[in-house]
Formats: sequence, C-alpha cells, structure tokens
Amino acid sequence: MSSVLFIALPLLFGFATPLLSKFGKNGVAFTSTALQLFLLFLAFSLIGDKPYIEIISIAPPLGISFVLNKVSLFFVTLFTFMMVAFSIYYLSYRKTDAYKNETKFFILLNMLLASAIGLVLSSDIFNVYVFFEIAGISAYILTAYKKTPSALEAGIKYLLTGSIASIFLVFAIILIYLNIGSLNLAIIAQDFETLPHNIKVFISILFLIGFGFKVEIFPLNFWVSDVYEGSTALVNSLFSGIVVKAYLFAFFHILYLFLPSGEFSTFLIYLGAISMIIAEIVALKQTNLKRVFAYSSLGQVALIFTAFALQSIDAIQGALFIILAHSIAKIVIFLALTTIEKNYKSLDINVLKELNAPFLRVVIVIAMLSLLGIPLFAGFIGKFLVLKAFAVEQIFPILAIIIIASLLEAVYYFKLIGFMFEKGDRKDKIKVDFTHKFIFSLLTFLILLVGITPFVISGFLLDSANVMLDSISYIAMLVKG
Amino acid sequence: MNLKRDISTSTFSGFALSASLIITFLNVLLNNIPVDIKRVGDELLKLNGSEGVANAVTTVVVYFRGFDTLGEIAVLFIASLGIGLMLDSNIRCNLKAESNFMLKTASQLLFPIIILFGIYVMVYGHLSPGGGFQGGVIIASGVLLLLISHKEFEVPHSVITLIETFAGISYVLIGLIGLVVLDKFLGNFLPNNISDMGLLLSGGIIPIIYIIVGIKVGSEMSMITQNLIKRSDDV
Amino acid sequence: MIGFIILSVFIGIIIIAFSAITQKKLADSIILFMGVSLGSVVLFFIFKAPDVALTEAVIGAGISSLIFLMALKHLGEKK
Amino acid sequence: MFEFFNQPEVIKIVVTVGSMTLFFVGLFGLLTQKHLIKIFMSVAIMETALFLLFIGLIYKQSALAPILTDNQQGFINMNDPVPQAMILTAIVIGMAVLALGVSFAIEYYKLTGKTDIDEITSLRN
Repeated sequence: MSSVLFIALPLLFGFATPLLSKFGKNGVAFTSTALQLFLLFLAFSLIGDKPYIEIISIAPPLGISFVLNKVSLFFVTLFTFMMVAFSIYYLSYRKTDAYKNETKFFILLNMLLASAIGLVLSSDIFNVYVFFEIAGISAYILTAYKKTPSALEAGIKYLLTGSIASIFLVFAIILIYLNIGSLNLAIIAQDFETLPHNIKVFISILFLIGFGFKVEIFPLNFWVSDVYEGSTALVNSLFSGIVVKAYLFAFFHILYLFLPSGEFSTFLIYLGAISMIIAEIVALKQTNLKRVFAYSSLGQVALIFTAFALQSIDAIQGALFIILAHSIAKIVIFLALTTIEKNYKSLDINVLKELNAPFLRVVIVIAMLSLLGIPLFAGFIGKFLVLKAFAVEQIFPILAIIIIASLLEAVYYFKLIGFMFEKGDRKDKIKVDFTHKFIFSLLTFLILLVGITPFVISGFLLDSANVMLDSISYIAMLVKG
Repeated sequence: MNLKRDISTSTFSGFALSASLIITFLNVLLNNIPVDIKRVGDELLKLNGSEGVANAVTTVVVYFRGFDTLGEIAVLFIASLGIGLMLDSNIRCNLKAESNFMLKTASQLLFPIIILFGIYVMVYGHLSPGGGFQGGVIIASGVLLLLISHKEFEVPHSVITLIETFAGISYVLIGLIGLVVLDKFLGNFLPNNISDMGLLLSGGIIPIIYIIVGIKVGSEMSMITQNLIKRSDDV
Repeated sequence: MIGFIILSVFIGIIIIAFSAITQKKLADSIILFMGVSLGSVVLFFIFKAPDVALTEAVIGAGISSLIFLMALKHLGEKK
Repeated sequence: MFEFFNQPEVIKIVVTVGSMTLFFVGLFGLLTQKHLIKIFMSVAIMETALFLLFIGLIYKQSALAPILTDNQQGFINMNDPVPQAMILTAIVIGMAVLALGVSFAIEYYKLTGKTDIDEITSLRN
C-alpha cells in the first residue's frame, strides 16, 4: 500500500463529485465517509511498517517524495480519525440542518484532509507550500461558507492574513533555492548550516513569519478569534483539530531539519510562553463560547509550540500527547457546541446556565478536564512530560508560566462548569440522537483510555519523538534515495 | 500627484515602517548576492534529454514536479468552487445596454481564432513556450469575449462540469496507472523515444497531462468569469 | 544595452506601481496595475523565461485585471 | 556607458534593488490603503516583485531559454527551468486566491455595503 493514496484518493473524490451526485442525494455524503473510513483503515494497516519513501515521478533528491515514518503516520492517523469522527457526526446532523450546496462542503472536507496529510508527508519545500495553500484556501471557504456578514468578514480576514503569510513563505523558499540550489528538505538541511550567518537568520525569520500566521503564534494570531467566531462551531472543530496541528508539525519538522542545533530555541520558547499567557488572560473576559474556546485553543497551541521549541525528546513526546488530547477534546467540545447552538440558537456564555442536556454536560466537562491536565484524563500525561522536560533543562521561568497559564485556564473552565451546574431555570431538554451519542462516547472513552492507561500509546509516541528529532537518519534516507 | 495634500500620519508611519523593512531586506540581500552554484535544475536539464520533450519547463512542471501541478489544479478547483458558492445567484443576465453590431460581429469573428490559438498553445506545450495553463486561460478569454458581447450567451454549465470532471478524473487516474505500472505516482508509462523529440507525439504522458490540465483550467476559468460577470449585471 | 533596458523597465514599473497604489480613482489604478503586469512580462521575456512571460501575460495582465474590473463594477468607487 | 549595465553583477544589483523597491511599494500599499481592491492589488504587486527577484537572479546572460530549438545540440548552457516552473505554479495559485478574495469582498459588499478595511470590525476586538 502506498502513502500517496492518502492524497490522491481525496483529490479523485473531489474531482469526481459531479458524477457521484448523479447517484442521488446521499451518494456524495456516503462516498465521502466511506473514503475516509478506508483511509483510516489504510493508516492503521501501515502501523508497524518500516519508514517508507514514496517516489513521485522521479527519485529524490531531484523530485518530490513522501516520507512515511512513525511520526508522520501518527499525524496521518490522527487527522483521518478526526475527519471520520467529524463525518459521522455530520452524517446525522445533516438530516435536520444540512449545509447548503452540500457536495461542495464534502469536497472541501476531503481537500482539507488531503492537504493536511500532504503537509505532514511531503519532503519537498515547494510542495509543502502548495499544500499550505490548499489547506489555506479550503479553510477560507469553510470559514465563509454560511455567507452571513460575520462569516464573510472572518473569511476576508483569514484570506488576507493567509496570503501575506504565503508571500513570506515564498520569499523564504526563493532565497533557499537561490542559495542552496535544491528544494528537497534533506539537501537543504545538509547545506543550511554552511550558509552565511546573515542570510541564514533572514531565511529563518521569513520562514517564522510565514508559518507564524498559521501556527497562531503571538503577535501574528490576531485573526484567530475572529475566524473562530465568524465561522460555525462545526467547522471550528476541524480548524482546531486538524489544520493548526498540520501546520505545527510541518513547521517544527522543517525547523528541526534546518537548525538541528536549536539556535533560535530560546527565542521560540519565550515566544510560545508569551502567546500562552496572553491567550489565557484574554480568554478570561470573553462572553462568546466560540471565542472562549478559540483563545483556549491558542493557549494550548502555544503550549505545544513551547514544548516543540525545546527540542528535547521528552518535550516532544509530551507535545505529541498534548496534540492527541487537545484534538480529541476540542472536537468533542466544538461538536457539542454545534448541538447546543442548533437547539438554543445562541452560543453566548449564559446559554450554559440554561443548558438542559445531562449527557452533553458530562461530555463537555470530561473534555475540559482533559484540556486542563487533571490526572486520569488524557491531557495530564502530556502536560506532565512537558513540565518534566523543562524542569530537567532547568528553565524555571517557563515552568512558572505554564503553571500560571494552567491556573488561568482552570479559572475560566471552572466558571463554565459552574454555569453548567448552576441551579435555575432550564430550557427544553436537548435530544441527542444515537449516532451523536456514539461519537461522543467513543471520543470521551478515548480521552479516559489515554488518561488512565497512557502506556498503550506512550511507546509509540516516544519512538515518534525520536524519529522527529532525528534529522540525520531522515537526511540519510532521502539522500540515499 | 497630490501627495502633499493627503499625507497623513498613517501614511507616513506606513512609509517609514515598510521602508525600514525593505532597507533591512536590501542590506541582507545585497551583501549575499547568490553566486552560481550547482542547482537541482542543472541535473534536471541533463535528465530532460531522456524524456524526449523539447520544452524543459514543461517537463519540470508536468513530470519532475508533477505533484505540484496536481496540487495547483486542486487549488484552482477549490477556488472556482468557492467563487461559485459565493456568487451563486439565479439572477439572469440583464445587460444595461444591448452591445452594438460591430462588437457582436467582431467577437463572432475573433472567437474561433482565439479558441484555435488557445488549443495551439495547449497542444504544443511540450515543444514551444506555453502549455495547459496558458492555453486554458486563453480559451477562457475567448469565452469572456462572447460573454460580454452576447447578451443571451451563457456557458453551458452541465457540459462544462462534465468535461471538467472527466479531465480531473483522468489526471489522477493517469497518476495511479503510473503507480501500478512503474511503482511511482505519475510515472511516465508511455513510450517516449528521444528520437521523436520535436514531434507532436513525443514525451509519453507529458503532453497528454498538459492537455488535460488545459481542459481543466479552461473550463474552470470559464466558470469563474461567467460567475463574476453574471453577477455584475444585476447591480 | 540589455542591462540598461532592464534598469529602465524596472524604474518604469516601480513608478507605475506606486501611482497605481496611490491613485484616487479605482478604475485608473486597475489600468495602471495592468501596466505593472505588462512591464513584468517584458522583464520575464528578457530574463529568458518565455513560459513565465506567457503565463504572466494571460493571468497577471488578463484574468487578474478582469477580476479587479468586475470587483470594481460590483463595489463601485470609494464612498 | 551602456556596457556598464551589462555586467552580470550590476544586473543582479539592479534586479535586487528594483524588485525590492517594487516589494516596498506593495507593502506600503498594504499598510496604508483602505479599500479592499487596493489591498488585494498590493498583495499581487508584492507577489510579482518576488517572482521578478527569483527569475532575475537566476538569469544568466550567456545562457538560453530552456527550450530546445533546431540549431541547438542539447540541453546545455540553458537557464534553470526549475524556478520558472515554480513561478508558473505560484502565479496561478496567487490568481486563484485573489479571485476568491474578490468574490468574498463582493458578497460582503452586497450584504453590508462596506469596502473599507477599517470598517470591517463587527466581530469584537
């Protein structure tokens, strides 16, 4: 089996939808979900395989190739799983409240999945740029999909920041090609150290600005909360669960390759820490649930950023744990918010006071506790590993900042939990149908499973962290061909 | 230019900010003007001889970096989808003024020539400058001419969608056939003799893919222009 | 001679670009933007990149300007 | 006098300074202009500047365009085709994003009547 199928099949699906829509109303919906399920099985079947290079047209280092190793397989599986969960949720959601022009919605979902996987797998920097753009464009359209003024406003903001980001990324790629003469990540990684210091710093800064917009790092994250507020909660689950994770991995994967000695490590750590603390402070005074969770996403992403920036195996393992926990928790929360919004037509923070849905309440609380990093929930082990790594490196200011940020996070999460269990008038009871119950239970079960028995996956994640940091064997694999 | 009159603080600060940024850029770039080094392009040029395609850029675009082109097609596809979604209206064309006789006749006269030129650029993409993207956009510009000159003309939506679907599917399928036959996606599985270089039928799958790209780009750009123009007339 | 042509075309497109940006009337600035694209077509041609020149001619000067003109028709002049 | 400009180093300096100045014009427009069309135009100008920088710095005066014609012996002494292919891709992608942005702007204008970037602030903060 070959890893290019992860990208080729969603593209094929996208191109073929006009034919599929001839098979009736549900044809596209079911084909899309079936395709994603197939990709999930494909991903599972690849676990345990050796690192594998997929050649496109011509062997590396001349051409484009895809590298499937442990860490990229982790992300591929995660994204496919998230998309499957989302699709199954949506299959039931669409019966009552379908999106307009649904075929287009399904195409966008599959394109988003394909581009996120492409960002993770590709070993060619210009190809990374192409996937960067595909993911961006699908996300812009998904943001503006509802065509309300706020959705369009968010779409315009997202698109403008995205195109500025891509300009800086193109600039960096141009300078890399001019100075190194190759686009293959391995060759660039070999020669990057030998560049003159000026140009090296310059390329790194351009690269940081280009990806900084997308990995939502301070001060380039001003657009994030608007985008989350403008788009629907349904789509936000994808932004938080898939898109930003793909960009994060691509950024740090390339960073580790180019700068294995970690020259900007301290700078990036403090950048992440600043974004984390700012996001958590701003989250305190938000009154819209989508915005609250947007800022909470920013905080978590900044924590992952900080952990990745340390460039130590423990921290990376922790970051991968946090990515897993955060993706699951955020998809649970945003899908639950979608159900709430559909029933109560509002996502103001006060809606939680009148929430009448015991099942959803429990699910949301579990997801929040996991985000907080309470023991026995999935988020704990990741945060613990990250804290341990910083303690080992004796960077105590960061330790303090992470703990303060967690406390701030606890303040507003417990405020929300308090709202949910407050005594008072309740609205009509929300009926959660069977499919949704199944999805929510599955995801919360995963949260608890990872939380209580982290060892089922920690070995795999430790290997992944090793692979991610090990630039030498990555280079050797590609250069040898 | 009346710059003096409306120069304001924001203009000035914008000017200062961008100027300082650019001076930094220039400082770095001018001190490190890249010298001629060995580039991947030189090796690709050498390899290009064995593909039997006269235009090296076409080989690089369609074959050596073929996946970028697939991604690019996907970008155009999604963008055209998004534009269709945004400007989706059932309001019929209703031009403010009937276009005059001269414009109508001239566009009828020019349309076949533009289409022919577009097809030429598309089909000869592997032998001369040009190719699928350029040819496709030229065809779309011919359609644009008809759209603005003929009130009643509309791009036949269903036919175009069918053509586009066909082109998209065959692009990915050609890639998958390469995967099956040569064990590499988009591998060149058709005969491509060097002796055929310069002939229309040379280069294996490369001209075929470029024509498919041209069809796809042409139909997508026609739909984009149609969407933009259709909407503009109901203002 | 070729170097001097490059220099003058560069100076030309910079001036055109600046006036396109600062122009009050949007229609004028769109026409000037087409000028920028055309100038870069000339440069690409001089730099021996005929494929890029052709692409820039049909996309930069053609379709992009069409898109801007259509946007102008919808959005109207600045209020 | 004209020979002075023909030296490869001078051409490289001219290309660098010229395209960076064009980039500056785009950046200036991005920072100071308010109308959405002008902003998209500034972005397009910045992109064009980068493409000019790339192709201009790759350009060798003695080399030929990377297309084989009748009186040539083979693919030797040609300009690098890879940057040209990359720029071709980047131009099309830039145009797609531009068209999408314009369609967002049109739809937004239909709904609210606003085209000024400073007025697009209905979402809080």
